[in-house]
Order: sequence, then structure tokens, then C-alpha cells
Amino acid sequence: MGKFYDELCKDYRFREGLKTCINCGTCTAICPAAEFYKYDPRKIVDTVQRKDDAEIEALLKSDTIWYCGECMSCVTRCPRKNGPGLVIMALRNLSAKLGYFTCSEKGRQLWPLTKALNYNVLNFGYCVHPATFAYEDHPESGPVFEWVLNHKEDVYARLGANFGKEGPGALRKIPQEDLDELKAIYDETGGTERIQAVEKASREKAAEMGMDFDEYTKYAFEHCSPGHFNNE
Amino acid sequence: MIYQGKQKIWSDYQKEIPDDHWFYVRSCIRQSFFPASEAYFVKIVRDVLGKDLYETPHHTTCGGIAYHSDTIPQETAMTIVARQFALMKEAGYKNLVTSCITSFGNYCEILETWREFPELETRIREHLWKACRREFDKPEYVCHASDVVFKLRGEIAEKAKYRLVSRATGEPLRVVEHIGCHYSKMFPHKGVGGAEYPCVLSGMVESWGGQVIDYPERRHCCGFGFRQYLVKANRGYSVSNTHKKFESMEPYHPDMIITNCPGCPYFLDRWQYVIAEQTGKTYGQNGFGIPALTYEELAGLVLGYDPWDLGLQIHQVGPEPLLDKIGIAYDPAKKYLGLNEKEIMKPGLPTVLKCC
Amino acid sequence: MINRQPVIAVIGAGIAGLEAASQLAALGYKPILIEKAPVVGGHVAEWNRLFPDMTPAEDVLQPLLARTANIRTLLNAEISSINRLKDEYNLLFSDGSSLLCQAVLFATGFHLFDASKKEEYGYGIYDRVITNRDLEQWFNSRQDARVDKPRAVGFVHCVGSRDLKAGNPQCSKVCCITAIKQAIEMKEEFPDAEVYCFYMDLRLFGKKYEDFYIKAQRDCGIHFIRGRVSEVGEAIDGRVVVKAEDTLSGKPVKVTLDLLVLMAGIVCNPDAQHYAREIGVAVDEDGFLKSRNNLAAITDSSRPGVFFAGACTGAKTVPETLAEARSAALAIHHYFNTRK
Amino acid sequence: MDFGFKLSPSSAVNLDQVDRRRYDRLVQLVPDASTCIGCGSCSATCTAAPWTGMSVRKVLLGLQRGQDAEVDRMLSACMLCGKCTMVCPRGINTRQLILTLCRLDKNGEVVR
Repeated sequence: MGKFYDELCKDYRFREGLKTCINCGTCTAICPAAEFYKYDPRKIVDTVQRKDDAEIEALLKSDTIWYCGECMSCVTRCPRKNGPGLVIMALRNLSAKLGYFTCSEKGRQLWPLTKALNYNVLNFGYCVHPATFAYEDHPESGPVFEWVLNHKEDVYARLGANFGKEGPGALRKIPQEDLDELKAIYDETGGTERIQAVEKASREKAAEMGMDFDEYTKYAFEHCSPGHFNNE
Repeated sequence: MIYQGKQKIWSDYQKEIPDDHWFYVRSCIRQSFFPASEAYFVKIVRDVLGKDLYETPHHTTCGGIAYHSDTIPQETAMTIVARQFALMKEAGYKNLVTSCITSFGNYCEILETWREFPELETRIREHLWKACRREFDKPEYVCHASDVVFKLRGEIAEKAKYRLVSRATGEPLRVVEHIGCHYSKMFPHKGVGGAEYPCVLSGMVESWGGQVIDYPERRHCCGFGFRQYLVKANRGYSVSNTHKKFESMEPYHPDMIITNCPGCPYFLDRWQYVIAEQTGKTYGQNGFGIPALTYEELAGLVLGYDPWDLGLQIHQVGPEPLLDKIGIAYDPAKKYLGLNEKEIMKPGLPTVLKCC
Repeated sequence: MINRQPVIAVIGAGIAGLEAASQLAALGYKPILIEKAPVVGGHVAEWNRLFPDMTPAEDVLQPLLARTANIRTLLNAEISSINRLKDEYNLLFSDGSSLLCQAVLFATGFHLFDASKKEEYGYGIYDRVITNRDLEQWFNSRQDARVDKPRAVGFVHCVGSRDLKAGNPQCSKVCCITAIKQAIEMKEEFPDAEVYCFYMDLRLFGKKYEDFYIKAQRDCGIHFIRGRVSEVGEAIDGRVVVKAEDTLSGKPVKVTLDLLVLMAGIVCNPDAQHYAREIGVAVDEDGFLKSRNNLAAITDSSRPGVFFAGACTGAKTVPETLAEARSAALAIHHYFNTRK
Repeated sequence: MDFGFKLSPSSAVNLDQVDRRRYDRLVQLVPDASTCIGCGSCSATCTAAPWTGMSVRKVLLGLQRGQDAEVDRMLSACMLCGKCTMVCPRGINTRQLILTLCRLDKNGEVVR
């Protein structure tokens, strides 16, 4: 009893985020995720504070913990100084660590995210970069951004960026020695290990689902089964 | 609405903002989607107002988006931030200015966590030393770039070429503000004006002649939600949240939206395009949308810079009705030109949303 | 023979001070009532009717006033500081006068929590948001433009109570029943109005309180929603939009109201904290004055000659306050009796 | 244009718009129905609950939150054993409540 709870307690965000919950629902009332998804942050915090291993394990393997948008609106209002959003971050962290995230559709999205964001960080020095922002993955970025992406050099030069060049400025090329430092930080602090663990669990899941890994990655990125939203 | 009530709250959340010598760190999203905003922030602060703002080419992301998408452990995010602090120390600066709200929130969260758990700070110092052979000092002040513009809003007003009023009627423009969740929702005292009625943007709008419009869903998230936008399968969450905000602000007929966070203007802009395509509905006048600008773009406009230099052409919502209302001169023929008026193709047009 | 001549200062002439002074007088003492305000009666004098019998506040106050009419009462008397001497206390007033006494009774009562501090509820910002006290004053005066034939009224329980962020983690105890009283009164006043109560827990501990709750449900059709209000916004017509989670169904709810009443909680009178610290009387972690023993000696302070009655030690109902005031009078009597 | 995702309606219950006619009529016919305190005794003792999610408490709440389909689904699971009547601390005649409710349509009209 309580082994997952004890594990969660090692996470500073969990210690900050869970004091005592009185189930008042203040968090849920303004939660952007609760409004659209089958999601209730109050219930998650209440489940976790019951310390029941079976219940927490079910959460770690569920879609539920992946619905939060980490806007932290809940943190402002909780009368008991809890941060449901921080509790979610700790749950997600543990789910990633244990490989449980592959048990749910929303959890499996962790791989395409991990791959894309960390690729950007380690190669361009930023989490998002026009070089890897593909219009076909982002049709909502609109015809105007399709145009920007098709004329990156011209448009970014026009708008005062230092696109892909040395020296300071927006979208500059990050010197290799700085990217090397980022890599060293990842190696030192568990970032690399996390990426590898998420990849390994995802590859196993892809095999289990009978999918080629690229196909699995794309499917996780794009596919949304019915049933997540409240009206479904 | 009782304006004095807000003033009373604002007076409780006075934030100390240093008035010079800033160490600037850029934003993943702002530099990608609103590069001219960063360029004009630097230009206005340095060239127009004569302040010292330093940028090193060696700085990087703070890792905030990767962190809030749960793809890196907390200690990785903290050590990336510690490296930024180290670069600041090496350059001899103490006042950190971030171009991004997620970063600003990330820096505040990390410093607060270290304050509460000093052993964690010690561990991060070890990590940074082992990984990069660097040492850091914590910043004396952490500000968002909008705090700086807020601080300088009076000087900008003095040099302004335009005011946020209708040229035809002299009436103030009706402006909706959108603060960005990580600015002060986690730490209300870190934001100018607190979490419930922040005045960092409303202060600018009022100084520059506009009228701030409150509406019921003002405090609601733009819908970014990190993974809820970044993963295609989740974007229904993102657009639904923005939709909720637009439905709530629609009856007030705002002339524009001013935003704090780099992500919000992207979502408040692009989701108008998507909503128009999916439902046929537009929120501005005559089939246009409501322009969602960055505060740098707005500062640039009042100072009289060319809207196309400020990058308003890479918003999907056309800014022309707003520019016309204020009486800002622009050349439609030059909207989509490259550097030195180089002819490049024009973007395609949305089927529903009018944008020029 | 008991020494009948000590000077007893009763600080505060609300119902606790009045009742205690009246009892002390009946025991043969000559207490002095010290009141900062220009009138006596405290909060009860500002209230219209009292739960759970809808007794006019007047009916509680009038007999007390009659019984204390001959007691020396200093009005507009602001104590600037209190000095502790060997066995005595010297009260210094802002007009330069002073009073040397052998016993001090704190009957300093409570302050209503400043509802504007719960910024998300918009008190002092949104026109249609008022407090329990504002509504009670409207019942008295019928003059408040904000109360204008409302068709939908909401009550928010626990505003600045049970709230760590507001600095008051304690339950204010009387707000649940006050909300039910005021909700019933509003329903009686405006029968067509929908009335909502947003609560975390309904703490209806007192005699007849549960009956009052059943009446509110069955006879008045008041809607009880178990969820703490998270946010209030203003709609374009000036009405307020209230958001909460209905935790019993696990769904966010929102409702548009013509009037929102915040049940501001009870906090210690800051003057009392100030005086207590000056004379070395302990203040509890909850901000209220600390009794020598919360079970057996609630009216005793940590210092000889200093006593408590009423809400200075925590939220109290009217009957509890009156009973405690009598108890304090008796404690003072024993104090002088045993010292003799 | 297909973006690969779509707008979703808000799930927040808007109390301004909820149709409470069926509930109001029920309360006219069985006034005690309004005195429910949501304690859950009825659900805890309910024979049908473990398999069907039947709960008198939730039925009453669902009526006030515009969740008619869910209410009818729960009602259809009731076996009228009456155990809930025995345990209700407010003495609500839940059996009568259920029978009455089954006779009311969405508009609160007696149809059976």
C-alpha cells in the first residue's frame, strides 16, 4: 500500500502540488481540460491522496492524466494551496519512467512529442523551429504560414530575424559548442535516459500493436479515437 | 464595473522592474512566429529609448515547452535554465528579461522551488558544473519583456505617432487583453497587477489611448495546452478553448486583442481561421477576424513603424480594418514583399476569413 | 467579604460586552464599558433578523440595552495602548485620558473578512456582487441599488474562511446557517427568483439549523450546489457569471445571476490582537486570542486578570456569545473572590 | 478543409438554460424529493447499483442538470426493491419517488 504514492513523493512538484484536498471543485470549475474532456482534476487529486496503489496504477496507465494542458489556472485558486497541475506533472513523469504511458492512446503521444521537441532542442537550441515545422502537420497554421515556410529565407530576413546565421538575433544558428552543452546537460540530468526509456517502451508497444515504428509514431500523433471528449 | 476596485488591487501587486541593463533571452515561439516583435522590442528599447539590453548568441531555449510537454525531467529543465543564468553572470548582468511567458513562469517556478528546497539548487549547480563547467548566480530580477514595455509605456506614449483611438470619431479603441496563463497564475505577486486583474497590458493600452474591455472568459487559457496543441490528435481541445473565448468576447465588438505570451497571439489568430473554415463564423467586422497582436507590435504601431516591418502580414487575420480605424498609413502592395522589396509569391487566401 | 470595588474594563460593547457587564453589575461590580464606535450593540445592531427563528436582532439587543443602561459606558473611546503593571492594567485612550483597572475583559468581537481580497469574486469591482453584511443592511434599510428585483441570486459560502490562501484556514461556523437564512429571506422577498447556494460542506451544527435547511430545500426550492465558486465574471448586461464544479455530479456548472452574495467569514478584530500583544496575552495560530484551555477555560487568558468573552477567541453564535459572556462574568467574580 | 480535429461543445452545465420542468413537477408530487442531501446511502444499498450505476441521488441531480437520458437509463435499472427507502436519512419515500418519476415525461407531464 502506497508504493506509487511514495514514488510520487520523491517528485518536488508533487510535494508542492499536494497538501490536503477537500474536494471543493474549485480547480475543475475553471479547468480548460475539464470543460471539454472527460476529465476532473479534483478526482485525480482525491484519488492520489487516497494512496491506493491499484487506483494510482490505473491512473498512470490511463488517458486521464494526459488531458491536462498545464495552464496552471488551478494553482491560482485552490483554497488549500494545492496545485493539481503539478500533481499531474508528477504522475506523467512517473508514467513515463515506468513505461505505463504506452497503455493509453493519449499517453502514447509522449513519443512523437519527445522525439520532435528534443530533436529541436538538441539541434536548433529551441523547442520549436521553422526548420522542422511542417505545414502538412499544421494545416491550421494557415495559408499565410504555408507561404512563410515556403519563403523562409526571404520572409525571416524581411522581418529582422537572423535566420540560420551566426551572431545574435531571432532564429540564429546556435553554435555547435552550445548544442554540445545542451546534450551534456541531457546526459547528466537524466534527459537522455528519459528519451531512451520513452523510445524503448514505445518500440515495444509498436511491436505489440503490430506496427512499424514510424507508422506507430505518426498514428500516435494524428489519431484520436472517439470517447475522449465529453460529448462523445 | 468599478474601475477604482481594480486600481486598489493593482496597488497591491506592484512589481519592481529594473529600468536598465537587461539580459535578454529569446522565445521559441515568438522568434518563429513573430520574429519582428523581438526585433522591434530590441530596437525600441535600445535605439528609441537608449537603454542597455544585452543578448548573447550562446543562449538557448529554457526548455519550457519540452518540460511542460512532459518530455524532459525537471532537473534537465532546471539545468538548462541554470546555464542561462551562468551566461548572464559571465556577461555581468543581473536583470533577466524573457521574451516568453512560459519561460518567465519556468524561471519563477525554478527559483521558487530552489528557495523551498535548497538541496535541489545544490544538485543543479553540480549538474551544471559536470555538464558545462559553468557556475551561475541567481538573477536579482526576473522580468518578462512586457514588464519592461509596461515600465516604459509612458516614454513610448510621449514619442507616439498614433494613439489607440478611432481617427473618424475620436473614440478610444476597444481592446481585449490576454495575459497568458504562466505570467501570474502560479505566482500572482510576480506579475504586474496580480493574477486576477493583471495590468501589464491594460496599463499599456490605457497609456496609449485605448479602452480595455473585460469579458467573462478573459482569464481563460488560449487553449495552447502544450501537448494539446503540439499533438495533432489533441487540437480539438485547443480550438474549442479559443472558441469559447471568442464566443464570450463577441458581444463586446473588440477592435483588437493584445497578448502577452508568444503562443497566445498565434492561437487567437489561427483558430479564428480554423473556426471560420469549419463553421463559417468570423468575429470581426465584414468577414474579417479580430486582430490578435503582440504588445511589441502594438508598441511599434503607436510609434509609427510600418505595419509590414512589424510583421503584421504574417498574421492570418488581416490587420487592415484596425490600421484604417487608427489611420495608420500602409501600402497594400508591399504587404507580401521580401527584404528590399523583393517580389516573392503571395500567400493563398482562406475560403471564409477575409484577410486583406 | 468580597472586594466589591475593583475597576473592570470591558472592551467592546457588542452583545458579549453588554451581557458580561450586565452580569457583573448584577454581581455587584461596577464595570466600565469601552466602545470605539459611537453606539453600542456591535454587529448584532447592524443585523436585521437572526437565525434560525428569524428573531429580529432588535429583540436580542433591547433587553441587553435596558439591563446596561446604568452602566458607565465610554463611547467613541479608542484605546491607543494598554500597559501591564504588577496586578493592574492601565488603558490609555487616544484623547489622552487613561483608566487604571484590576481586570480587563476582551469582548472585542470579530471583523468580517474583507471580501475584496478574494479578487476572483470581484467584490468592489463587479456591481452585482455584495456581502452578507450588505444584504443584511438592505433588509434593514431597503436601500441599495444593487438589490434590484433580482430573478437569480447566488450565495457563496466560505469567502475568506477555510481558505489558506486568504490567511484564514478556520471555519467561520455561522456563515452556512446565515446563508440559508438570507437565501430564505430573498426567496420570500422575491418568490420568482431562482436562489443558489454554493457550498463546500454544509455545517449546520446548531439547534434547529437542520430544520431550517430542510425548509430552504422543501418549502423554498433553494438550489444547493456542492462546489466552491472558482471565478466570477461580468456579462455584458452587468449581471455576473459564476463558475463552480457541481462536485456531486462531477460537472462544471455556470450560472448567470442578478445578485451574488458573498458570505464573508469571521476573523479576529485586529485591535484585539494588538492589545493582547501589548500586555503579553497569547494570540493563537488562527489569529484569535488564545484561551488558557479551549475545553475547560475558554474565557480565561494566559494572564491573570485578563478574560475573554465572545468572538475574540473564535467564531461564535449569538447564544454561545451570551453564554460565554455570563461565564466570563462569573470567572471575573471568582478571580476577585479568590484573590481576597 | 479537413484539419484532422474539430470543435467540441462545452460540457459545463449552464444552469441558465437547464430545463427543470420534470424535476419541478416531481417535487410538486413528492415534496420530500427536494430534501435530498446527496449522502449516497441510497446508492450504497442499491441492489442494482453495482452493475448499472443506478443511484437515486444521481437521478435527482441529473434531473436538475439536464441529463435526462442518463436519468432514464438509471431508472430503467431500478428493481423497486425499496431498500433505498429504508436507509434514506431524510425519510424520502424513494420508491414512490421513482414510480412517480417514471410516469413523467421530459416536460413534466404525467403520461402514464
